Amino acid sequence: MSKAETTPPPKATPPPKATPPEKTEPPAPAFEKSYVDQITNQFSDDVEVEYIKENRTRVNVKKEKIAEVAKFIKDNTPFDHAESVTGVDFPEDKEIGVVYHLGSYTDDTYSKQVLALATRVPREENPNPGNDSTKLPSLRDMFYSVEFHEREVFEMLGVYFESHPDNRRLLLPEDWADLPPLRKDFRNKGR
Amino acid sequence: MGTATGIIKALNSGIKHLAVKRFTLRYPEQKLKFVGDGYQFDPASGVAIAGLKGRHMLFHDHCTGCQLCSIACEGVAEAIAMVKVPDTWGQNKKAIMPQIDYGKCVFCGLCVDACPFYALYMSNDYELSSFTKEGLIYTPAQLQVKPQVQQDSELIIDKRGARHG
Amino acid sequence: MSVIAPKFRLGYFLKAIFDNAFWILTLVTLAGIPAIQIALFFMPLPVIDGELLTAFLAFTWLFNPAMQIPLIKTLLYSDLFRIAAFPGFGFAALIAAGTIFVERKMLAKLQLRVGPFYCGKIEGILQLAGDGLKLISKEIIIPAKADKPLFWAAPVLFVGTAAAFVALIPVAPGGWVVADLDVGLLAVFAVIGFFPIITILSAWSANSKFPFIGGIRALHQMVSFEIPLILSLLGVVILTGTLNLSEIVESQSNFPWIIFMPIGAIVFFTTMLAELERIPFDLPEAESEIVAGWLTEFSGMMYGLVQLGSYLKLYAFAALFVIIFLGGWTGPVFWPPLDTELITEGVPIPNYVGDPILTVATPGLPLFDKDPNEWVLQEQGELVYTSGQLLISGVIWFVLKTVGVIFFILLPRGVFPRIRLDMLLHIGWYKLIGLAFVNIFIALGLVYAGVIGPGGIL
Amino acid sequence: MTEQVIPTKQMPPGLQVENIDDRIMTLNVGPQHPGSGHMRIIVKIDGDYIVDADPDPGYVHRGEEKMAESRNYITNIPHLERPVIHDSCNILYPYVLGVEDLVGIEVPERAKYVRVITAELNRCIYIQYWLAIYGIFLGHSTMFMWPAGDRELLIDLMEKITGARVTHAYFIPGGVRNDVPANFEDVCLRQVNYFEKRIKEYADIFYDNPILKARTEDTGVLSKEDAIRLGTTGSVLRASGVDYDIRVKEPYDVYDELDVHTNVLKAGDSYARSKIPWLDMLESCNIIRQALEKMPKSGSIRTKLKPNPKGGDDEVYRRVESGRGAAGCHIISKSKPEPYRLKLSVGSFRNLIALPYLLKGEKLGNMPAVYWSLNYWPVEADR
Repeated sequence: MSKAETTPPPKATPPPKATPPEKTEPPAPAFEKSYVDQITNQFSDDVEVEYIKENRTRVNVKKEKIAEVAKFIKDNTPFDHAESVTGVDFPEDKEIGVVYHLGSYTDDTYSKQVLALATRVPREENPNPGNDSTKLPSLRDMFYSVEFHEREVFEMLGVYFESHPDNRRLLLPEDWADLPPLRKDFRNKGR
Repeated sequence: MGTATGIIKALNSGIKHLAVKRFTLRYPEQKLKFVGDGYQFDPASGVAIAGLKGRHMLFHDHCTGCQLCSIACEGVAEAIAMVKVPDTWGQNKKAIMPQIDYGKCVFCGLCVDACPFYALYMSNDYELSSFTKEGLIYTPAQLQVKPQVQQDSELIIDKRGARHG
Repeated sequence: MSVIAPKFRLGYFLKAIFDNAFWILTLVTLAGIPAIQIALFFMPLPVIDGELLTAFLAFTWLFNPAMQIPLIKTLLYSDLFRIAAFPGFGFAALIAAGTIFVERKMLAKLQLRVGPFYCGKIEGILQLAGDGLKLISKEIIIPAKADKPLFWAAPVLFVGTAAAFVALIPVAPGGWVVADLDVGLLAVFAVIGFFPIITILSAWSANSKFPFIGGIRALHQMVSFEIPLILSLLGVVILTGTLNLSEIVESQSNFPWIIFMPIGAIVFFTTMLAELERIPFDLPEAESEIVAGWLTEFSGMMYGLVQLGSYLKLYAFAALFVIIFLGGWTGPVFWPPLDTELITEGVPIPNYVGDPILTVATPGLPLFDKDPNEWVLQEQGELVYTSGQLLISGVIWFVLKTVGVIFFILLPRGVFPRIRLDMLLHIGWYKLIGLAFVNIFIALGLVYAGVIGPGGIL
Repeated sequence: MTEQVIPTKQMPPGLQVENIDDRIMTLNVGPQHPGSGHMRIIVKIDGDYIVDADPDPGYVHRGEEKMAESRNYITNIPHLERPVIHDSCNILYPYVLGVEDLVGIEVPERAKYVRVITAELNRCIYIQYWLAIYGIFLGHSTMFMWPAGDRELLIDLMEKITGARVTHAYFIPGGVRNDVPANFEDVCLRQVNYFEKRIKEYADIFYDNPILKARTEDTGVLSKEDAIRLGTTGSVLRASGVDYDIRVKEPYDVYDELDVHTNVLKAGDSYARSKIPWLDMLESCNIIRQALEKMPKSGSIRTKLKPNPKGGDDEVYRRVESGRGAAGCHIISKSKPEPYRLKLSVGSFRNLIALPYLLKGEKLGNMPAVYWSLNYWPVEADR
C-alpha cells in the first residue's frame, strides 16, 4: 500500500476517451450479441457498442436519443426494469455519464443479462442543478423503477431529468448548498 | 373454526415456552468462551487463524516500525498512530511503534493482515471501556501486556432448549 | 464518581435546611393543626370500652399493650381503612404491583429471556420500586400549547376513576367492600363510562397529533366495546335478579355462573381486554403507528399515574370477572375444612352452664374475629362482619381466582399481535354484540324453563 | 403531489386528494419514531385512510460511494459493509466478486464454500433481525424477542468463524480472510439444526396466528405486473409471484453446485411478503447443510493479492442475492488502486419505490405492516 491512496485523484493523466478501442478480445457471445444487434440495427448511427461480455453488455447512446432507445428496448426486448442508475463524473471530458442497468424478470432466458445503457451529458464548472445544460430526458415513463435512482443522480451529480415529475432531493439534507457531492471536484475532508 | 384452533394453537405454543430454558447469557457472571487466542497469523504458514478480533497485542521484539499497520488503518479508521519508544530493540531502527486509539478502532483486523513481521495480533480481550477518552488510547507498552481473560461459558443445546452454561 | 458542586458552601446548605424547617413548622402550626382540629370536630369518633376515643386518648393507648388490639380493631373497621387499605386502594395497588412483576417475569419466561433480574437480589423483585423512583425523579414536561388544567387533571382523574371502580369490588364475605350498593353493577357501568371521556380529554388537551389520533381511537374502542360489555353481564343479572355484587357472589355458592354462561364470559373477557387497552387491543397506545397514542406527551410521574390507574383498572376488571362468573370468594374453607356454619355460628353444647357455643374458629386471628362487645360499628346496623377465618379463606380464594384471571389477561400480550381499528370495530359491533344477545337468550331460556333463577329447580 | 404513471389503486369512495385540504392531516412518521426506522415517511391521512405517502430517506446517509472513491480496494472492505452490518457478508459479496473480476484472480474452491456458508448464515441473521422488528411493528412482543434471541446462535457461529459479531469484514478479493476453526462442521451443523427447529416454532405463534393473518392479508397488495414494473426485488418480488432469485438465475461462486429452491408466493400482500423471508431462512439452513457436506475438507482459502491491487481500465457490474433482494455493485476502474466510481444498487433502495404506491388508500394501522414488509433497511437505502 503506497501513499498514493491518500492523495486526491490526480488530474494530470487524462484517461482515454469514453470508448476505449476494443482490444483483442474473445469473440462476443452469440446470445448477447443478438439483442445488442437488434438495437444497433435500429439506431445505427446514434448508438455505439462498448463491450459485449458474457451476461453483460453496454451500449453508449447519444443523449438526444436516449428516450427513443429506451422506448425501443422496452417495446422490443424483454428488458423490463432498471436495476440501477449510476452517475459518473468525468471532469476531464467535461461530461457526466449516466449508466442505466436494465434487467429482465419476465423472460427466463434473459434473466442473467444486464444491459447497460449509457449516455453522457455536458458538465458545467459551476453547476446550478436544474437550470443549466446538464439535462437528460427521464426514462421514468419507460422504466418506472428509475424514479428514485434518477432523483438520486439529480442531487448527487446535478443531472436534471426533464419530464421527471418529482425532481426533488432524496438523500441529501434540505439545506444542502454545496456542489453536488459525487462530482469529482467535491472533496472529502482530509482526502 | 380455523380461527379458534389458530388462537388455541398460539396460546398453547406460548404456554409451552414457559418451560423452555432461558437463553440469556448473564454477562458479568458468565463470559462466553471463544475459539483460539484471537485473530492472528500463523508465522509458519502465513495463514490467518480464526479468533476473536479484540484488543491488539504488540510484540515489541518483532515490530520494526515499518508503519504498514498505520497506513492500512488510514483508509479505515485512522486509529493507529506511530509513537516514539525507547530505543531498546535492534530491529526497530526508527524506534517507533503503533499506538492504538480504541475510540476510533473498528476492529476490522486489516492492520494484522498488513503486518509482514507478525508483530501485531488481536487478542480475546473485549472489555475495553474507560471513564475517559484518554483511557481508550493504548500505548505500545500497554499493548504489550497479554490480557488475562476468564471465559468459561459455552452454548449448550439439549432437549429443553439452548442455554449458556 | 460523585463530584461536589463547584460552588458548594456549607453555610448556604445549612441555611437552606433551616429555612425549609422554619417554613414547615410555621405552616404546620398556623394551618395544619387548626385544620386537624376542625376535622376532628366534625368527625364521629368511635367509642372503645365505653370511652370516647379522642386523639389524645389514641396516642396514649398506642403505648398501652392492653388497649392496642381494640384500637387497631377499631381502625380496621373504620371507613378510612376500608377506602385506603384493605378492600380499597392499598389492596388493589398491591395486587397491581404484583401484576406488574408477574407480567414482566412471565412475559420474559415466555420470550426466553430473564426479565428484571438484579434489582432487589431476588429475581428483580424491587424493580417496580426502582421504576417508581425513577418516574418520580423525572421532570414533568408539559407541551407549550397544551390546555394545561385539563392536561394536569387527566392522570389524576384516571387514577381517581380507577380507584372508584376498585371501591365497588367486594373481596370477602360479610360486606368487605368500600361501597356496598344495591345497584353495584350499574355503578360499575357508570364508572367505566368515565374512562373514554378522560382519555379523549387528555388527548385533546395535549394539542399534539399522535395523542389526538390515539384519543380518537380510544374513544372508538371504549364506546363500541361498552355495549357488548354491558350486554354480556345482563345474563347473570337476569338469573340472579339483583344488581348488588355481593349478592351476585352469594348466589354462586353452589356453582359459578360460567357453567351456564360461557358465551357471556368469553364476550366479557374480550371486551375487558379492549377496555383495558391490552394487546391485542392496544390500539390507543399502538407504538409503531402512533408513538404512544394518547400517552405520548405524558412524562414523569404523570405517566406513572396513568400506568397505576390502568393496572388498578386491570385488577378491578379481573375481580369483576371473578365476582360475576367465577363465584367470587366462594370456595372450601382452607383450615379446618369444615362447614361454614361450624365456624360462624358454632354448635351449642347442651348440659353445660350458660349454653356455651363451640366454634372451630382458628385461634390466633383475634383481630378479625367477631366480638360484639368491642365492635361499635355494628350498632349502626349496616355492616355485618364474619369471623377472621372466613375472611382469610374468602380473600385467599378471591385473590387466587383473580390472579388466575389476570394471568389470562396478561398471556395474550405474548401471543397475539395488535389488531387494526376496523377489525376491532367489526368484532365489537358485529360479533360480540350478537354473542351477548345469544347469552341473554340463554339466560332467559333458563329462567323460563324454570331451571334456575327465582323459583328454579337448581 | 404528482400524478402517478401507474394508475393508482381504487380509493375508497369519497376520498379525493384535491378537495379535502381542510380534512387531511399531515403526519411526520419518523425519522425518530418507533415505527419508522431511520427514515421519515410524510403521511397524509384523511380519517384513518392514508391519502398520500412520501418516503423521505437520507437521515443516515453517509456517502459510502464517495468515501469509496478515495480508498483502495482493500480498505474499502470495512466501510462497504457498514450500510447493513447485520448482512455484512452479503453486502460485501458483489463488491468482492467485482474486484476479483477487475483484478483477475481465481478463488480457491474451499473459500467459495466458506463464503457461501457465511453468506447464508448472515442472511439468516439479517432476516431474524428484520423479523424481530416486523414482530414489534405489529405489536407482537414475543416475535421481537424470539428472533432476536435465536439470532444469537448464528451470531455466535459467525463470531467463531470471523472473530466479530456483526461487522465481520470477512470477505476479501481472492477468498476469505481466515480459515474456519477446527471442528467447525460439527458445531455449525448442530447449531443450524437447532436454529431450524426453533424457527419452525414461529409458525404457531406468528405465521399461523389468525389475528396476524387477518391483520396482514390483503393489505398492500402488489400485483405481479406492478412488482415487475416497479423493479422491486428480493422477497417483495417473489411474494408477488415472480420466480427470480439471483442465486438460481445467475449463480455465483458455488451456488450452481447446490440445490437452491426459490420460494414464491402468489398473493403479493403483506403476509406473503413477510412469509417469504421466513421460508428463505429454512432454505438457507438447507443450503448450509449441503455446502457443509460438499465443502473440501482442506485446502487454501485465500489467493494472495498483490499489496495494492489495481483494476484495469474497465467496469464491472456484479450482483448477488442479499437478504433484501438483489445487491448490485457497479465498479468503474481507471487503473488506479482506488475505484473511480462505485455504485451500490441495493434491494432496499429499489423496494422503496413501492412504498408510496402501496400505502396510498391503506389504513393508518396498516402502515407499519406494509412498510416493514418491504424488507427495507433504511441505512442500506441511504448508504
